[in-house]
Amino acid sequence: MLSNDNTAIFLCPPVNGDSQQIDLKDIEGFAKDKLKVSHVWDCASIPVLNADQVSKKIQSFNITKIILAGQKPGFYKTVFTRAMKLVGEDPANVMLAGFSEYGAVHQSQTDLAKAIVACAYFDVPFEQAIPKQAHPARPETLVIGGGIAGIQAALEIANGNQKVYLLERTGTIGGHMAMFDKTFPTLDCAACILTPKMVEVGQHPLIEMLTYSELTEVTGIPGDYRVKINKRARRVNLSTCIGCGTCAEKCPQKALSEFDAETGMRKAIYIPFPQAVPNKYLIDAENCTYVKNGKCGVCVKVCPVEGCIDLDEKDQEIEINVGNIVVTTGFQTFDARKIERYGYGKFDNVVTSLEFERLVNAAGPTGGNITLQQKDKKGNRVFLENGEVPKSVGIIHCIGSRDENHHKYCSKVCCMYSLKLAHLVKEKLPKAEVYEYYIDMRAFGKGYEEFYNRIADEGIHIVRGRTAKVSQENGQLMLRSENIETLELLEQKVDMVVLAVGLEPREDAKILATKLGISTDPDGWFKEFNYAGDPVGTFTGGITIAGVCQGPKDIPDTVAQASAAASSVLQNIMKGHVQMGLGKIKGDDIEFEAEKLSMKKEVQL
Amino acid sequence: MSYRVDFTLKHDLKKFGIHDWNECFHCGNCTAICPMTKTGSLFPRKDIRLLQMGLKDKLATNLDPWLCYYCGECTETCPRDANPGELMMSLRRYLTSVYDWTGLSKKFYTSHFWEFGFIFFFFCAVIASFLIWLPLSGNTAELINDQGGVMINNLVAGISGASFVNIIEIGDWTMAILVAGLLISNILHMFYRVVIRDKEVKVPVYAYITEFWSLIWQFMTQSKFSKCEGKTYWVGHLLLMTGYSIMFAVIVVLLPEFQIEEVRPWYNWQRLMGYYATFGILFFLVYVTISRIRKSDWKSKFSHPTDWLFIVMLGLTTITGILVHIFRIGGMVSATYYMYVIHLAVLVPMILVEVPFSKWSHLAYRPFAIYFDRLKEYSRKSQNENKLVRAA
Amino acid sequence: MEEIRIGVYVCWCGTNIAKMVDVEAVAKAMREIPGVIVAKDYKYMCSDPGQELIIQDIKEHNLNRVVVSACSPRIHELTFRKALENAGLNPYMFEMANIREHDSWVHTDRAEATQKAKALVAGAINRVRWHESLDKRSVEINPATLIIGGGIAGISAALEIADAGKQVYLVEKQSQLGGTVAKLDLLFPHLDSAQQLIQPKINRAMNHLSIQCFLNAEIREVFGYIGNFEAKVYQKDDLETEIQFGNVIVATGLKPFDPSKIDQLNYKRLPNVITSLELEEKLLSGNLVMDNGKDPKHIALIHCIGSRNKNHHEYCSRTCCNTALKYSNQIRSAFPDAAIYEIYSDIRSFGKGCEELYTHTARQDVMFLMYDQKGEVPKITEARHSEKVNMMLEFREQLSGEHVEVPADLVVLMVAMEAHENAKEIAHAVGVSMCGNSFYIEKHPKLDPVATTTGGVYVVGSCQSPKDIPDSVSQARAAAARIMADINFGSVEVEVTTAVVNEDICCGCQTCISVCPYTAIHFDAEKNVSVVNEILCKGCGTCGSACPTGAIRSRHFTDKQILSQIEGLMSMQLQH
Amino acid sequence: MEFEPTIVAFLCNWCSYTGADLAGTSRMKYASNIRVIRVMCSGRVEPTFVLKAFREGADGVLICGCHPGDCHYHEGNYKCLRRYHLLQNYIEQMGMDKRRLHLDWISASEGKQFAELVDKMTQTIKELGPCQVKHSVETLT
Repeated sequence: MLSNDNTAIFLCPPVNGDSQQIDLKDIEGFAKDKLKVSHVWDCASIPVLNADQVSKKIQSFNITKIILAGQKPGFYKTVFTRAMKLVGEDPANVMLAGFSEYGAVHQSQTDLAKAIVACAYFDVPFEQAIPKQAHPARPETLVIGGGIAGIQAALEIANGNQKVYLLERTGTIGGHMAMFDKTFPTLDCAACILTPKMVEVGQHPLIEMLTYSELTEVTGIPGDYRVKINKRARRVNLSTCIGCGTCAEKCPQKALSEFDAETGMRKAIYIPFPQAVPNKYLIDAENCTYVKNGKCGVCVKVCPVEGCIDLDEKDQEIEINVGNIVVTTGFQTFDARKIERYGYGKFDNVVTSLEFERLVNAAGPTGGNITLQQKDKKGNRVFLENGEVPKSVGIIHCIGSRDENHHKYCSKVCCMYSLKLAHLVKEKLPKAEVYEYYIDMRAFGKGYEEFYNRIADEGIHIVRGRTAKVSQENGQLMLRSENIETLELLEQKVDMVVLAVGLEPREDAKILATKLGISTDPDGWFKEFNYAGDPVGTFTGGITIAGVCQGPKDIPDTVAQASAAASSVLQNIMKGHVQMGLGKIKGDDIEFEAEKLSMKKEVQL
Repeated sequence: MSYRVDFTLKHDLKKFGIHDWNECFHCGNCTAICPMTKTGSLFPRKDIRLLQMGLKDKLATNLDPWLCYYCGECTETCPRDANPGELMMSLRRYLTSVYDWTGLSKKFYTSHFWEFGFIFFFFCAVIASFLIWLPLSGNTAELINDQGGVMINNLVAGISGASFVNIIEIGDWTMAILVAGLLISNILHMFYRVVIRDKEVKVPVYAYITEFWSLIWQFMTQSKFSKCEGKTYWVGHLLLMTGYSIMFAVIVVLLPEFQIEEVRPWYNWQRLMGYYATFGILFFLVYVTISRIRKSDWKSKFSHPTDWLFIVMLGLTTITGILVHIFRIGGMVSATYYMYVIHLAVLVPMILVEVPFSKWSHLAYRPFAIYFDRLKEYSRKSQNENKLVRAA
Repeated sequence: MEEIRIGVYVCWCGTNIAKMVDVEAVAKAMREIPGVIVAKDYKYMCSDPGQELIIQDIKEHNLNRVVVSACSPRIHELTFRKALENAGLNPYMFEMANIREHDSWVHTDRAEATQKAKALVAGAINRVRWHESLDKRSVEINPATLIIGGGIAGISAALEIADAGKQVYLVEKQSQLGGTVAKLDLLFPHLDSAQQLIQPKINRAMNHLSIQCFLNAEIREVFGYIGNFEAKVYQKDDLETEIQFGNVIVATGLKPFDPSKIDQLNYKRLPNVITSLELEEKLLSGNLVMDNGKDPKHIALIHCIGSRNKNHHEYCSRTCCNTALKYSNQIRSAFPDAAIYEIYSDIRSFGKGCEELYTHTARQDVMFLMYDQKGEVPKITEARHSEKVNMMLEFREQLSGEHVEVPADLVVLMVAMEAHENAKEIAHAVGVSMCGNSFYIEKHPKLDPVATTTGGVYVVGSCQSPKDIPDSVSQARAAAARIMADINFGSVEVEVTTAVVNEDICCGCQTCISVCPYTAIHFDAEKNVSVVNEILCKGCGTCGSACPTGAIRSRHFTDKQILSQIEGLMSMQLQH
Repeated sequence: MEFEPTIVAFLCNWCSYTGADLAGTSRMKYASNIRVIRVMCSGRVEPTFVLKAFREGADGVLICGCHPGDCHYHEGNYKCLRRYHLLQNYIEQMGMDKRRLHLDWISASEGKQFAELVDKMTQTIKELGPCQVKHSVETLT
């Protein structure tokens, strides 16, 4: 057992922006009473926290080991290592007990924080001190969200010969990636590389797709979850629909197409896009005349398959049992209306990047022609295939991201997709002038910087300096910005403005997190078990997260994470059991285990 | 020419109210949202940059802060909560101290002891100078004129009305000359630092004349203000500026016509001018005080101690002035007298501190800054043209 | 011989192909070619209805060969082979003509592109005539895994697989596990302890029952194929261990760029110019001082040293910005009054929590100065004696447009990440390809970021491209997932396009044996013929082209097939 | 009308074919005279293939493989190189300009280089004029 007198615990107040949720007084009491550490000091009480002051303290109390306890104590560490070195002690004996490293942020998690301190005190790695409580694991897995992350995770697990349920909210899998035109930096067309995977999912004997369905309730324990799922009424029979499209042809009711980011129209009975999986039609109850008024039913009359369309179908609740759950629910884009000065929703031809993505897509509403926006008879904004072509396009980065007034975080992908969009404009309209307005160009991935250099050589005006506002003058849009590198004030007139909107957690992410018993971080993304060590685990056993729902990321990182999440699942299945999540384990038990392990170590020594 | 970055400058400038300089990551939003910016004057970002890097010389010879009217849009839309608008405000304080060759301005901005000491000294000096003369004696009824008002120039015993006005007039002129001298010398100093010392600038003589109209125009109308949003503020500012100028003219140049024994009818020009000036100043004061208390807009969110001092001094001066007027019309002799002394005791230090050394000075600096800026721009343009001609 | 009945399908790929190639004309021209029973064009051949079209036609018209002219076979060959299989046809009775990547996307004249498409499709039709049925083979998977590189990626992958109860061989070049992470003090963005992260993992790996660690060890050659590899592990003292395994994970990590290549940094000449990893050592040991033992008062961090510059590495090293921000916080902790300068070109703090770290760092009174990393790096010189500091940095500051001098006592160079010097040897040993900058090439940059074109070989972590810890760990576990899935499945299918010897023609000259890079051919002395070991053969075809008698055929790349393809290609030229 | 040559190209699957694909995905533009045949390795390219191409009317033949040392099959590209020199001598002796046969190295990341190579080769062959092999063979037989 360590001599208590040689160990000091320094309490580190939270750094900038972290709200002080765990009371350091509680930790102090714990350290003094329970761990019997007599030297417990609050860093805030040291007037000048520099190496001299700390080394005086170390010397006068004969300290040989220091534990820094707090939300992010690493920000305090270097002064202590320096001080230890100054007095000739081993700097490696400065240990961190960071509460937020293992998700202890709320007052209610004070016990967990105490356990983290105890582990540092007993010199036992926290993860090893978590008592092992294994539950037998069912071999089935539920993947929530059918975007690229969900597809990848499902395939990975199913290829390991295990049953997977793939739950998807919309009528098709594919997610956001299916909406994109090309993918940076290689410019593969997104559909070309994604659709084979979607087809593979559709054909895989071990994957059961639950499309147009939503999760309603999760009960049970890790390894044996009972999941209630609401299968929304598709009103078209999945097994008999032959996807001929006659129904949509005759359907009288039009609606904005979600898949086209509302830049185009679809019918009330529709297929989200031509390569959808399952390639079957569905009825949008909100717009269907029959569902609303009880009159119409044209689709039923024209459908060549008897009984395929059932306009009176009701939602259906099913229950499945799974051992593991992978959450891959993705993101939504920032609502550009929130920043009025960019004129989204006010001026025609100020579009979001997702809308523009559909506009340049060969399968989009204009067949890939970039055209200016028009209003149809009903006042809906539409893009027509033979519409007027913009002569100049401005792309503004960081809309809603890196902004204290909106999202503080960086959305990670916008710089690159903006460069890609600029390239696509130039490719389709070689005479058009393209302007990019950025703050920092974040071209970080493999081949990204090379891509950036290439785009810069294509004659695109890349301006450092975020545009401040968009106004309309004589039918053109005017962007006012500062070119920071040339120190010029620019007032650039363009025909079209693309807002590079950031990514944000889905509206219902919090609700889903509550249902699953996983936590979210202050920005609303799902919280991983450990930032560096376990970026896909959660505090709930048998539940892993992957893709953008954990934090913004690009496709390769999403895919890698999805596979990593699948790895946890496969490992659990192969072992035959699932560990109880940290969220359900008492701080006291961890503390007890840590003490036990440290004794064992002493004995071994 | 290369500049040495200086880590300490921003710490030195803290007392001028500068804070939050570090948040800025130079997205350029503030410059682009500001309606007053153009190539060549890219504030506030460029100024934040000079401050962050500690390029003191560049900062001190910079005219940008004067071109900002603090509409607050930059601060409102700043993605980093860096508050560039307030930074410009603080830089104006700093520049005021830079232009002031006496060094008093810096002392007033950075030390309460100096500022309050100075004010207190002149407050006492005015009171004391009245104590030298014996106050009110004899029959107060004699001091009521035909209109029932107090004959203000005869309040001091032993001094005739005419000579009292003379004494005050001499005092006024002395003060005006002193203050104007200080201010003009500061403006000359500013001119020297900003235009003369800038090696890159060569202004042809005729430009001084052709650009002079902008100085006059700006001073009279504060027209640049209207480019910013918030018309009320511009109206307030215009009212204050005109009111103040009128009041200044009335008490210095036209004192014998103003401080007279009879009470003229309300529609008489001198009373109307007085009312207009009082209203203008009062309107502005109320507006500013309310917004500063409510912190309703960006420019009112952060108040340097000197901002409040200015409001309080000007308020006191105005209120005591109004009271003198009321008491006098009401025929309250001793009240008029004491209030008059207090009025002067507040007015004198206020003028001495604020006009050449503090807040008021920007009334002069701002139009001059615009003037100098136009001169510099003129020089830049003509140099560029020369270059082009040569290149051709 | 059976009658040849070929179905030809020309894909529009939306407008990707149809815009530049007259797909209807191509289909029409193909109908003229003998043996072609149907020739159709369709919007998306790869879509479900597209594949259904082929399947229907096979059944209806009794087709026995199929040609799809669409995108690159590297993308959809497997998709269509599967479709053929679903229609009951041997998947190898199929050929693809690439009229997108090699035609519509790279040409600008519609007539020329259409003509070329016709030629390519005609070539494919001629080739497919000679295709023969090949039977798929599947092999058992050896459940053991070899992991090369014992850094955070290698260890994470090893623990992942070993925790599932499967054997792992972990080979590390150094004398201990941990790699770069073991040299770090704190981790961005939360400044968690690197040692507290890595040491328990090292301990667990070293003591894990299912992990056999080889330290001071290297792999020089790997034999075999997916599921059944074998190799020797060479350790110090000529210790050799033979191991068998089913999969390989390469996680060899990175090495720092050597800044002495950039003259004006004066690295190695000025003692207080250090690299980021050298600073890390100082931070870890608490010895954060100048060479004279005194505390530095002005510390400058220069970003992008060796990165984002075509003279060195064009790529961005991805982690240096965040690392530099971390350093600023650490230096601020040690020296509350020191002047800290971050000399950067773009702050790339893009990860979760990293922008917040940037904001926080800015508030720590750090001076950010921007330079143009494509131009010259700041010039570091010794300061004049009259100065209170050691060194002076000079460069053009971009945000102010001024030339500036920055005083410094200590300069930290944020050096680029490079591929390891022995990356090339390992690439050869395991059979992965490398990009121009020596990072390994993954199978697909987006959808298959950890697999390689060699079955059973995976690349993870910074050897694939610079990466931070969470991304490396994710990749490591992604590879583990793939391997565990294979192990769980028990077997994988292997390529059947190997070489085969026609013993009747073989003259026993043994030329093939000398050219085979995989020693997959041996000589049967009794019969006096060469024999191919189809398990070891990787189907490169070198033997086939060397064989003087034509006895060795490369399956699916036979002489007949290729010569016919040439004929087909040229036949369309006649109309030109 | 300007002479438009036909060039048959043999690209190895691992480096050069991928490089050519990259040129495509990156939408780089090059001359349309080239007709690509995929082989697993440049080492698979037999002299017969080259001669057959000329016999069938090709005006030029291009062979591309991985850079030396990068061959997916270790050393197939070296074998191709050796054969290439011999073949060049051979066709020269047959009375053809040896520039009609060209070998170059294209890696998977060199889409741009591939596009440039094709343009250069096309230009060279254009300058050389049509190849007479096919014509001669046909008149002889």
